[in-house]
Amino acid sequence: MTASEHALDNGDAGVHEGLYAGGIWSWVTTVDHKRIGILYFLTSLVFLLVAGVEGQLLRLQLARPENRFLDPDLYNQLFTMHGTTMVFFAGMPLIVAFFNFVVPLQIGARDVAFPRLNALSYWLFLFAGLFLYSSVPLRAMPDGGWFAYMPLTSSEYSPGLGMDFYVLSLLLAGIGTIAGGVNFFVTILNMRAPGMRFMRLPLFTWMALIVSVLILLAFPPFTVGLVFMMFDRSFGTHFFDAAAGADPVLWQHLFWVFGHPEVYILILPAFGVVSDVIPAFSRKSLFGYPVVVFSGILIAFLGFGVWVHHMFSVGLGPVVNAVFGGATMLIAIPTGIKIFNWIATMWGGQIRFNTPMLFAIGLVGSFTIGGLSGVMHASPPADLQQTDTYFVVAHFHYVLIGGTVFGLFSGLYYWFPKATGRMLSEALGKAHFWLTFIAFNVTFFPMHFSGLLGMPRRTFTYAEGLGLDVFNLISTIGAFMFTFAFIPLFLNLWRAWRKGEPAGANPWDAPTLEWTVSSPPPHYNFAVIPTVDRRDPLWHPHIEVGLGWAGEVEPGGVSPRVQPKEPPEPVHMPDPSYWPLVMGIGMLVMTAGALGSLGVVLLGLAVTMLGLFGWAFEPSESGAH
Amino acid sequence: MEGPSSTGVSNRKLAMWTFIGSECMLFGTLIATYLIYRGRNVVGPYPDELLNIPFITVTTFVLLMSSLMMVLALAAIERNDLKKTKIWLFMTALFGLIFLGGQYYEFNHFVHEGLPLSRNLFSSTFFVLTGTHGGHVAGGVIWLGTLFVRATQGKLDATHAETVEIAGLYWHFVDVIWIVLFTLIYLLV
Amino acid sequence: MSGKSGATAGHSTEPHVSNRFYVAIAVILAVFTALEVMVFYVEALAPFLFAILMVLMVVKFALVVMFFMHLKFDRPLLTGVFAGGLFMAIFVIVALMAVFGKFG
Amino acid sequence: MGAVVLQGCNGEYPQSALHPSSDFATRLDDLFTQIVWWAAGVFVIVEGALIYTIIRFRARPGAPRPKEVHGHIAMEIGWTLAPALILVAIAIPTIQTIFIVDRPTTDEDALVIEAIGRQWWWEFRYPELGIVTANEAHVPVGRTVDLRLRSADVLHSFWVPRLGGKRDLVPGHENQLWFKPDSVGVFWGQCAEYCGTAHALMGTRVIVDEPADFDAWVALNQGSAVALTDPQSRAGRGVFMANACVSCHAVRGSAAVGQFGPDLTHFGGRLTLGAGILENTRENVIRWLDSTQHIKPGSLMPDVELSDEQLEQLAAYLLALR
Ligand code: HEA
Ligand code: HEA
Ligand code: HEC
Ligand code: CUA
Ligand SMILES: [Cu+2]
Repeated sequence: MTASEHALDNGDAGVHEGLYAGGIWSWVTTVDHKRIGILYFLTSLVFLLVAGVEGQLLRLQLARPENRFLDPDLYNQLFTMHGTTMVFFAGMPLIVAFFNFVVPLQIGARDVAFPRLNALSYWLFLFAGLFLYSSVPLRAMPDGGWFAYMPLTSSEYSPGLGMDFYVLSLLLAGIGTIAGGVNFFVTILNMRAPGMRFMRLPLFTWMALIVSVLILLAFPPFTVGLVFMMFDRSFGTHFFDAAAGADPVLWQHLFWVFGHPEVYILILPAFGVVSDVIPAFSRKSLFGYPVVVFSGILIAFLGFGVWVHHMFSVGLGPVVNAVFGGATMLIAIPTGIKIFNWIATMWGGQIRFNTPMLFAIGLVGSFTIGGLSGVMHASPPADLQQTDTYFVVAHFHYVLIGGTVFGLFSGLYYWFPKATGRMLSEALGKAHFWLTFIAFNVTFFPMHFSGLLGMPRRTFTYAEGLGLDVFNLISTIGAFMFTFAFIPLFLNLWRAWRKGEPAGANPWDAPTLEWTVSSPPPHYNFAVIPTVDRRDPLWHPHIEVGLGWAGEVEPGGVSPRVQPKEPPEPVHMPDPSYWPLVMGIGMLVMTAGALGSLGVVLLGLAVTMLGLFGWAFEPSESGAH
Repeated sequence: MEGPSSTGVSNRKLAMWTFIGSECMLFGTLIATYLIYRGRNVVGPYPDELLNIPFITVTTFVLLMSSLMMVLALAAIERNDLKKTKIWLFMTALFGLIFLGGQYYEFNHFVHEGLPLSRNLFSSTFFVLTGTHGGHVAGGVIWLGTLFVRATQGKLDATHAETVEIAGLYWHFVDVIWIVLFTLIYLLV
Repeated sequence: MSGKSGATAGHSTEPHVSNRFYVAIAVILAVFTALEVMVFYVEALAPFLFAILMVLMVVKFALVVMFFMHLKFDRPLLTGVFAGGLFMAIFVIVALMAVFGKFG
Repeated sequence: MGAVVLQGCNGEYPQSALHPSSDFATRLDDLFTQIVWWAAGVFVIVEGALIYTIIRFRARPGAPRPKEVHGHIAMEIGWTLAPALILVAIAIPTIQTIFIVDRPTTDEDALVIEAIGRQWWWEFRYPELGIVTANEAHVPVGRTVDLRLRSADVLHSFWVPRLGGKRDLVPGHENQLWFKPDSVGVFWGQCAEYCGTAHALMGTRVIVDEPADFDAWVALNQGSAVALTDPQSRAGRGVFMANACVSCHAVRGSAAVGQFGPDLTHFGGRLTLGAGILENTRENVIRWLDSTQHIKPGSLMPDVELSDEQLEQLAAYLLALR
């Protein structure tokens, strides 16, 4: 029985109608999770390019020793902006874009739990990013590195507005992120279709749930750290002032208590994508589903107990280092479990090498390399030679690009047909994959060597006599290959948007709920909310089950395979609203005012309160209740 | 959009509890900082010279009692007793304001005794920790205020019991944090 | 968790607790607060100050959370969500204090 | 800058962690090598299995739908335990090494040196020998060096890879780091914690001498500045004393007692200048004095307006301070 027999083809709504109809205003006021997802996607793509160009400028400067292309201050600003943008304004929002588009569809919901809050999260992300980048024309880019260690970032050693832009922009973005965490946590717990038990959730949704929890627990400590930094800088407090009896190392703790879970925030969604893509393209359900789920939970949990591994050279003493080094190593176990289960899923399958699958396989191969260098860092004495060198830079680009970025590209190729109703070109997709894969390895593999041979990170130049010239040159060449790697991607997106082949509801013969609705999905997603009676509901009516749950059909439900063309009864959807935007603007104004004008802060507060009250007293959905 | 709930808890209530869970980390970090820095002050004034236990006991009592008012307001609206609802909401907000007044007095007193925010490590940690709590109280007072106004306009009845309940969850949480701060800051100097 | 519970969202689970009960809790809270302050002033108890205060604090905390916030009567899920956050917060406090050598 | 400083003495990789020359660095290198082998094994197994799987199970036209296998408990246990065992094998030498390298040295005969990190140069003090110098530390081969690390401003990290791993200089703390060099030579180091504009140019050198050479160096450096013989350098001293130099630099035995910049008492004996970035030659000293901010942007030593003649004289003076 193939899925095409089941999958309802609702006809092709096509790209330019339905989801995409309506003018700018309809996008500004939208509270539809799919549209917000697309806004997130496009915005973070722009930030990715900007940060990518910054990365390439770094590489250009390092192409040869004692280069004088960038002056040191500019270089320092660029790596700070590159890291900060990649993590907070490209990586995370790109992930949230996928949460937005995919999660409600995967759980059989019509929207997220709080659509207007969702819109607010988007505006705060956009405004925080724009605010950070307004430091560029003002020539006040932050230059403290993405983890902004005190006391270099105090007002004494970093006068000027640079670090204020960093602090305030991340505070603003953090509020939106925490709101998003609450939103997705509640959505996934509460809005699952009938029968969608936890052990039937698609893996991507599972990871979204775990990541929401990570956000909720990891961002508050960061927020507190940022507030301390802001107070130290602006109001003369002494949170990190050694002369006043404080300890500047506290900042490092607060940052990494957040920062390490943050890297799992960045990787787990990619793991989720891959856990959905590999089964779909192997035509075989995920091997060891419960184990893959629990290993994700374990990674997240352990992730809170390892932060000191970023501080092995601080001199915290043998006991602390041993405990945190050991805890860090433990994480290799659940991560390995995932890797092995993915391979076991492919084992015995019928593997189709479409672009999503190529990126997924690329992730398994590349992430392993990054993970293994992670384990080398996890040994505190060994790390004394590695920390703050290009060996670390190699590690984290392997996990961030070979992991997060590959995973997100995989997801992009996988869900693009769902989002637009059009197919991407496989030829261009494959070109994109191979170019990216090669460019990535050429850029970052040599950094292992340059690091071990003595190249510290965050240095705008290096001496000729160090023997680092060749490795750096190769890295720079690789970075430029990246530019070409992006060409097929953009060609592909543009071509598909203009004249891609219609996709149909389920072009990949994939097993999860999002593939039952038309592509692009209607405003209300599901004409009738389906009842789910098994994992992978579009596959295998009755299956033998090894480790997991054995299928039983719940009576009285609506089969996910039969989505009628039109909803049988009127569906109430939330109305568009501009209050989130008003509130977002208010908060932006407050943030900008915090650079030095109490009056502007108060103005922003007034606008925020206006937005809040408008929001609270606006009927949220026509005719509801 | 309030759809059916898979867990049996409404979205809003679950969201409030989720938010409270997250707030635990926020206050946890602030408290950790306070505790780590306790006793590391290098210039005075020191906490034991300034903290006024009898005074703060009174405001603590006021905040605790506001929590009682809050549950009474909830109980009232569940019975659809709108008059009582109004009264108790008002009293809760009022007690919250009294607490804030006390905090204002305390801060002011400290500043006059030579402990402005930027004075030393104690002032930094103390003001930011208790100030964050005070900010939460202030937010709660505004929230309760709007509920009170809605109640006086007759726009709040038993169908809105959950709205009051959620505001109450927030309010009690802020109270619970103060229970911890009162012990850690004032009694364990 | 499944379709069955669809419409029953809300607060129907708690038994109707009387106002007297709430007042009783509040009285306990007030008395405990008074006790805390007393303990603070009684020199003889100084060696046990920390232990006593922590116990009283935890009891007050629990009373408010269980009864005023209804966790005792509400869904276990909510207890889980709160306890999860609380547990991690305590973990971070203890771990940070340990790293800063606050436990000797 | 362009100078290839002393490349000859160091082979191709003077700043490499893979070419250890002390007990400390050797320990770290051995540990690292062990982990690399384990990682290589895992790498080969994982990538091998992956490649084999995707080739063998690629879709073939007309093939039936694959059989579902939903899991296999024994296999799950297997690939949980195997990595766990590998990690134990890594953890044991790791912890052993930690308890050696993260503890203060027990060697009573150790040579204590205080290293003070400053934006963007290093001050070295030998408290037992009464020596103060900058950017270059001389140590004898075969004797444990006990470094006491302090910061005068922001975070820095002391790192001379061939002699060992790095350790941060934290305001308000004193950190320790020790190593026993096992061969003579000039070892390159570099600040490894981002510390602001000129972080990249905060180099250092540790010069490991034969004991006799070290003693000679100590004897020389304990004394005040040498007497000047030629008129050129005497004129230079005049320029030095008449300019702002004295407010920042100390030259023992003269009126210059500034504490803000490096001690110049025996500057002429140094191999490098500007925290390891230039070879210490006459032209380079002139260039340095002429355009500090160009050579080391951000440096806290300001450009000083001097005539060419004064520059020549100053260079002669500074290089005479051996
Ligand atoms: C996507 C993000 C991501 C991910 C997933 C990881 C994963 C891991 N990271 Fe990484 N890390 C970063 C992003 C990430 N990291 C970043 C951004 C930094 C630098 C920040 C900065 O300084 O700017 C960093 C820095 C960093 C450090 C500090 C280095 C230093 O500055 O000195 C350490 C130290 O322990 C570390 C360790 C690890 C470990 C052990 C894992 C593990 O989770 C990896 C586990 C995976 C595997 C091990 C591979 C698969 C497993 C098997 C096939 C099983 C068999 C394996 C064995 C038995 C070994 N990382
Ligand atoms: C998700 C995270 C992420 C990603 C994807 C990248 C991607 C890249 N990074 Fe990354 N990097 C970080 C996160 C990331 N980085 C972090 C956290 C740091 C630490 C910062 C710090 O120390 O504070 C860092 C630091 C860092 C350094 C170290 C700087 C230093 O220590 O001195 C370097 C140096 O080579 C570098 C290079 C690159 C390069 C070449 C890429 C390439 O992959 C970029 C690829 C290129 C593009 C994405 C753009 C291509 C597009 C175009 C050119 C335009 C085409 C336009 C159209 C067609 C419209 N990065
Ligand atoms: C405002 C303080 C200041 C003044 C004035 C000053 N210097 Fe400096 N000097 C420094 C600092 C700081 C450094 C370290 C710079 C670095 O490496 O980043 C330095 C470095 C040097 C060095 C290199 C030392 C070494 O070991 O690498 C020399 C030589 C030097 N100064 C000579 C002079 C002379 C000659 C003058 C006067 C014409 C002078 N300085 C004036 C602060 C000053
Ligand atoms: Cu000093 Cu970097
Ligand atoms: Cu980490």
